[in-house]
Amino acid sequence: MGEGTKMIKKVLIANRGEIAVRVIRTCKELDIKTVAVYSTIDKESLHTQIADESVCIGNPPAVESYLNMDLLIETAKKTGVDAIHPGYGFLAENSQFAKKCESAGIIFVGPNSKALALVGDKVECRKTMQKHNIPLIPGMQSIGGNIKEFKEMAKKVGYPVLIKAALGGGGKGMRIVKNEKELERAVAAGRREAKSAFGNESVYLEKYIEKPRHIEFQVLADNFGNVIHIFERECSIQRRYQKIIEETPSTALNDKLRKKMGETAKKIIKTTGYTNAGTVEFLLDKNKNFYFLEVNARIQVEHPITELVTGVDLVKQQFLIASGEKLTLKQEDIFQRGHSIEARIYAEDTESDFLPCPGKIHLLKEPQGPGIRVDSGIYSGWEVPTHYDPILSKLIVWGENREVAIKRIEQALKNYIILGIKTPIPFLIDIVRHPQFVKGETYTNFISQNMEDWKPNRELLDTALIAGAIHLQTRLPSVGQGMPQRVISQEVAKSSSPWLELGDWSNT
Amino acid sequence: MGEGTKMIKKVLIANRGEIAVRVIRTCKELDIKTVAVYSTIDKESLHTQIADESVCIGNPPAVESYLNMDLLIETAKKTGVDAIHPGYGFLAENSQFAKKCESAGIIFVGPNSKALALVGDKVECRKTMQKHNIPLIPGMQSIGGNIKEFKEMAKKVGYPVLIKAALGGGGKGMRIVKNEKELERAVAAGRREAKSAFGNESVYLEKYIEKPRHIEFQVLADNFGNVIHIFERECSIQRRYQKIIEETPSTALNDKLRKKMGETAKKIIKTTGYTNAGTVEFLLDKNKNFYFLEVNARIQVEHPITELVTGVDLVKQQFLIASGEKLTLKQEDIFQRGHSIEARIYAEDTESDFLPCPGKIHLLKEPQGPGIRVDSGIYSGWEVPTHYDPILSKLIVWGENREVAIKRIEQALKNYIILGIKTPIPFLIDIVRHPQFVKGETYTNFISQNMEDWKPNRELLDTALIAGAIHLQTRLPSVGQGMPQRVISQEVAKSSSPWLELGDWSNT
Amino acid sequence: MEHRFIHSGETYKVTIEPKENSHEVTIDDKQPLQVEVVSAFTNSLSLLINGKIKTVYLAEDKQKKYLSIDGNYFELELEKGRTAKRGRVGLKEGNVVCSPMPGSVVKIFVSEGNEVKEGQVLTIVEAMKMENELKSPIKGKVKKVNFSEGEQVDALQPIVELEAL
Amino acid sequence: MEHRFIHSGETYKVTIEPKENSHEVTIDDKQPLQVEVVSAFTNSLSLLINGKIKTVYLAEDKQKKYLSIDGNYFELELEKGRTAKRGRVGLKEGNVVCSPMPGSVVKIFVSEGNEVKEGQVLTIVEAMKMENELKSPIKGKVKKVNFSEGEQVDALQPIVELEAL
Repeated sequence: MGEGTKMIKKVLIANRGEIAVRVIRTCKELDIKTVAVYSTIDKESLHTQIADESVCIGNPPAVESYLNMDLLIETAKKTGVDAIHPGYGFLAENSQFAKKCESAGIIFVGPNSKALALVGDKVECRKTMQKHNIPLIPGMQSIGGNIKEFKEMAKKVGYPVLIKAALGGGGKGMRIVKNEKELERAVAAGRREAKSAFGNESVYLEKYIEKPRHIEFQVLADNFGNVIHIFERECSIQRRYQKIIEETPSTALNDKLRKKMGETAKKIIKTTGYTNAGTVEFLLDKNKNFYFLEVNARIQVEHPITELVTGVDLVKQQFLIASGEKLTLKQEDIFQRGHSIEARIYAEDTESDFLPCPGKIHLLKEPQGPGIRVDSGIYSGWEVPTHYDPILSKLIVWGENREVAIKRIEQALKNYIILGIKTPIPFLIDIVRHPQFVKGETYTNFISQNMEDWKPNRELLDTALIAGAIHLQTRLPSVGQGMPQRVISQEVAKSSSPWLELGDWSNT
Repeated sequence: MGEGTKMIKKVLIANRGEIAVRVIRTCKELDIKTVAVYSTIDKESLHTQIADESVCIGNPPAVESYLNMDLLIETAKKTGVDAIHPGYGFLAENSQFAKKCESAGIIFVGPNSKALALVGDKVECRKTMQKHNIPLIPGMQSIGGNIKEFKEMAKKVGYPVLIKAALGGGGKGMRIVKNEKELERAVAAGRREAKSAFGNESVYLEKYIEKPRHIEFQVLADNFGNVIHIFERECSIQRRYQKIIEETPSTALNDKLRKKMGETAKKIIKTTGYTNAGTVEFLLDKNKNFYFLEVNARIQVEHPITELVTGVDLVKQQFLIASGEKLTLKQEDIFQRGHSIEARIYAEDTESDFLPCPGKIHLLKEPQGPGIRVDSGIYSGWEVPTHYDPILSKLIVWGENREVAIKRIEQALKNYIILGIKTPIPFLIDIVRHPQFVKGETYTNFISQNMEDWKPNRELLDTALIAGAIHLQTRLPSVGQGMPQRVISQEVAKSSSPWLELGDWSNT
Repeated sequence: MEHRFIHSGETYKVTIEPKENSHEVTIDDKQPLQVEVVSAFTNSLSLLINGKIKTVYLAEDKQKKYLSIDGNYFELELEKGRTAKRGRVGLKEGNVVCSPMPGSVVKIFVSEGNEVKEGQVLTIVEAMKMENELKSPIKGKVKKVNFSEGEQVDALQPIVELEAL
Repeated sequence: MEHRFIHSGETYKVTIEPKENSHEVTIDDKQPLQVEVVSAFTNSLSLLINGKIKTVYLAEDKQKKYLSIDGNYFELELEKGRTAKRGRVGLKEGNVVCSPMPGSVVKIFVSEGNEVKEGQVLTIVEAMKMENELKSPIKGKVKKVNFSEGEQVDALQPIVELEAL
């Protein structure tokens, strides 16, 4: 702690799920008291159970709870917190909310509202970047107006084009459009999604660059003009324009390019007057040209891979910076060791076009062991509500190199048991085993290119049917109450010859 | 892989519990097939379930199964393995077994039998060390004979003295003796324990150094004379002469001393012709003099803290060296980042003098999140057998510094739920919160000095009684079969006012 | 004893004959398999099937059994549950468009009597913050529209009913 | 409704009165507490006790309930189980020396009629690879020795019975 600064003592986490749990964990280590907020349907969510205090803030629809700025500020005042941590999504990148916090004398654990307004408005942000000679993808310089304007720009930059929400991220409101026929509906759908997700329907259009890699740089900026980057993350594996697997380091960067992109990221951050943790997103094309995409003005879903490879606790840094601390980390102290991969576990049905698929988690068993981290917001018996982002948890591995990390995440995914709802685990296993992934041939079209006709392996269906039938047939008498029970039938006990040889188990 | 060497393809793990699970996990990452062995009582143990093959090798008593050398070799041949990994304990440091493996053309994943015989015989080892001017604790130069000999040496070096088994480690057969009256019974008990644990009753006597720290250095030595150390572990927190909390780096070393001890460790290893992974144990006294204790010729229980701080996978290195690879790691490439602490979770009753306390695990819920690793050999529903070492699992944390690591392990221990058997978790929490531990004032007498009158906190007994009564009263109807069930009673649902404020939860 | 499970719309017949030390299990008309139960807990089974061991994690509710085996996930419906699931069967048969998850109907593009092409977007349902377009599985005519824009819809409730043309 | 639990040899009486929105719980003769069940799963309960929330993990078998609360561990015996546990009670009362865990009797130092001092080692039991000395809790006389060296012993079986002097 620097002298003269006052560390945050109590914080309200204006979020839910795994990121609320993640933030609360760091707070416990920093002796910061936590207030969780929850909508009525989240009363039994994990984040409400582990916080020091939990306050109900309204009905399930996010606009009536997690997006209700005035109620959140009021709750913050009532519970006597110094600060609000917005997590990601919801109000994390809402400059109006950051401003309301500032006005109420509550620290917003994120960027200052002015910088947030600038980087949050992608069109404004692009203009600023253009002024400072940051490379950009060709497209609209401002929010699109009527459909004619969209059609003209699309013709100018050439199809395919991308429709994007001016506010927010995560692929919401984003639409790729292959020809003019599809354009009008895509703009309308993008606007509706943008409205519903971010409360603002502004969208714009740009050239869609095919086969690019998504490379982003983590940055930290304190309130004294010090900016460092904490290296890159590659997030090229996406479905529905949402990242599903991320890794660091990227196989596409060498030290020279890494340094150049890192310095550009820092320049972008300095240009915008940005503070706290943020991420500068780039597209990298086949010829290793990179284009600035946007600044993600929040802690990212994929932040743990950076933490595992650099040893920096990003949430802790957020709190230190928000408390008014100077950065004690120097650029030259930050280095990458080993390789980290994250796989996102969503409640979704891979076979049905990744449709969200809520339900009850009947059994949860998370993987353990060397190099494995699970950031999770779920537990056995919990019912995943339909109202929010379907992310359940994140599996993150570290290995001494990429090869080890890939092997490790494959094994860990196989040991990640979630029963009762569909998740992409079988799909994720097949991605990390895919020869193109193993080779590092990862572009944002990876899924459509390599996994388009993916079907789950059904080799073990017979085993499943056998297990189901045996489970029905040997239904165990209920001893105790719902506890794990062991029954070995007489015959089985007798049959276990000392030389019983058990066949291959894990390699089918 | 170097050219010309042949990587092990299939290995038999001559062990059980968490270390067997740990070894199997690395094998899966290295594409090495695994054969688990189990005694009849271990048929449902975790290690038998995750190996590629599992073979029953006899009755529960270890001498009839895990210590049955000939049967293990026979099983290795029948299952067609290249190698045997002995884990720790059991046959890990038995040079006769290593020799039998060598004779049978099976790679013993550990030191060569000659070096193993030398370092395993502590008395012989001391003689060698003396010859090479390695600092030693005053005491017997050979195995003690009759009680008179013990009495004379004790008088010479002065009480208190220590009785130690010539073979083995882990405090088994070890006895501290405060005066001559206690000597005879201690020698007899030490011999019996040594016999039962290692099959050899030889014990010897040395000066007991009070208030020392236990500092050990991890080393790796290949078959080509290359030796590196991978820094220290401090294991001063012990009860019953067995480590219970370990950490690295040690707060007692500065860079100069660290280097000196590391170089001494390497010299010891070179002197003995030792190969593969090993640990050189030292006592460090108040004046920073260090004395060689012994070489632990195996993978250690506490190896994960080294892995988390240096990024080296020690089990992987064991396999590479055993396969005949040259070390590719160079001394100058190895560095420490951050701080790691391990807490061992035993089946034992802290209140009853740490007596082993087997039983059935009715519920297991292991902690998750940033910087947390659990190496575990247990699962919900499993019954801990009485026949073996009572270690259940290890909780290992990494933090950017010692302060963070301590906070983290405290939180993680609080979230480590094992119901049905007694474990030292409440005791471990109180250790890591103890001001002397936080200050780094850790000596091998830490427990007797600071925790002698430890009693579990009973503040929450009322809460437990309330929960027990409510659980009885609201016994849920059995829907499905033993699955987690959620029932919120009518009244509760009604009562949840939107402004319900929940009080302090985690800070009592 | 015979059991019937539905998996991805297909019905499977599983017959179990207890033997002295094991079970003989026959799936449909395939070769019988020798199955030994190595261990059985409430939520996991270790089975020795023709000499190979498999650990299966499983849970159930009234409709289904949920299983995970070595990274593979299966949902098996008990056959008696079939009638309750008409909606899904209807969806499969191509004459009803159901929401695959609970959500709210954002947009309905068709009304009774409209002719629609295969693949034409009929309605948009929002769930978990994502918009999901539901398309017509057939060329046909709209027989009935059961919801209006803004209404909540449960999983597998038919939103649009169609008639093949 | 009244429940009785034994914890560390002490008996506690817990009375629950259902109220409109909560339960009123009284432990022994202390002040009643207002308790609301926030959530109840098979293995965990969230309770709101006098305005503070506590998450309790719990499991049970026929004899006991096992609870973990914020790093603290409790075993509560149901009172009816008490008679079955005479051995432990005997141990506590000082006239019987029982093995606290299953193991094998390595050494017996006394025989019937011997006089023993408080703290004198009577027998050594080996369990989980550790030798454990069992000492006399009292000054007394050996009434009976129930095991010989080398024999297996279960948890809480009396090995040596004593008579106070």
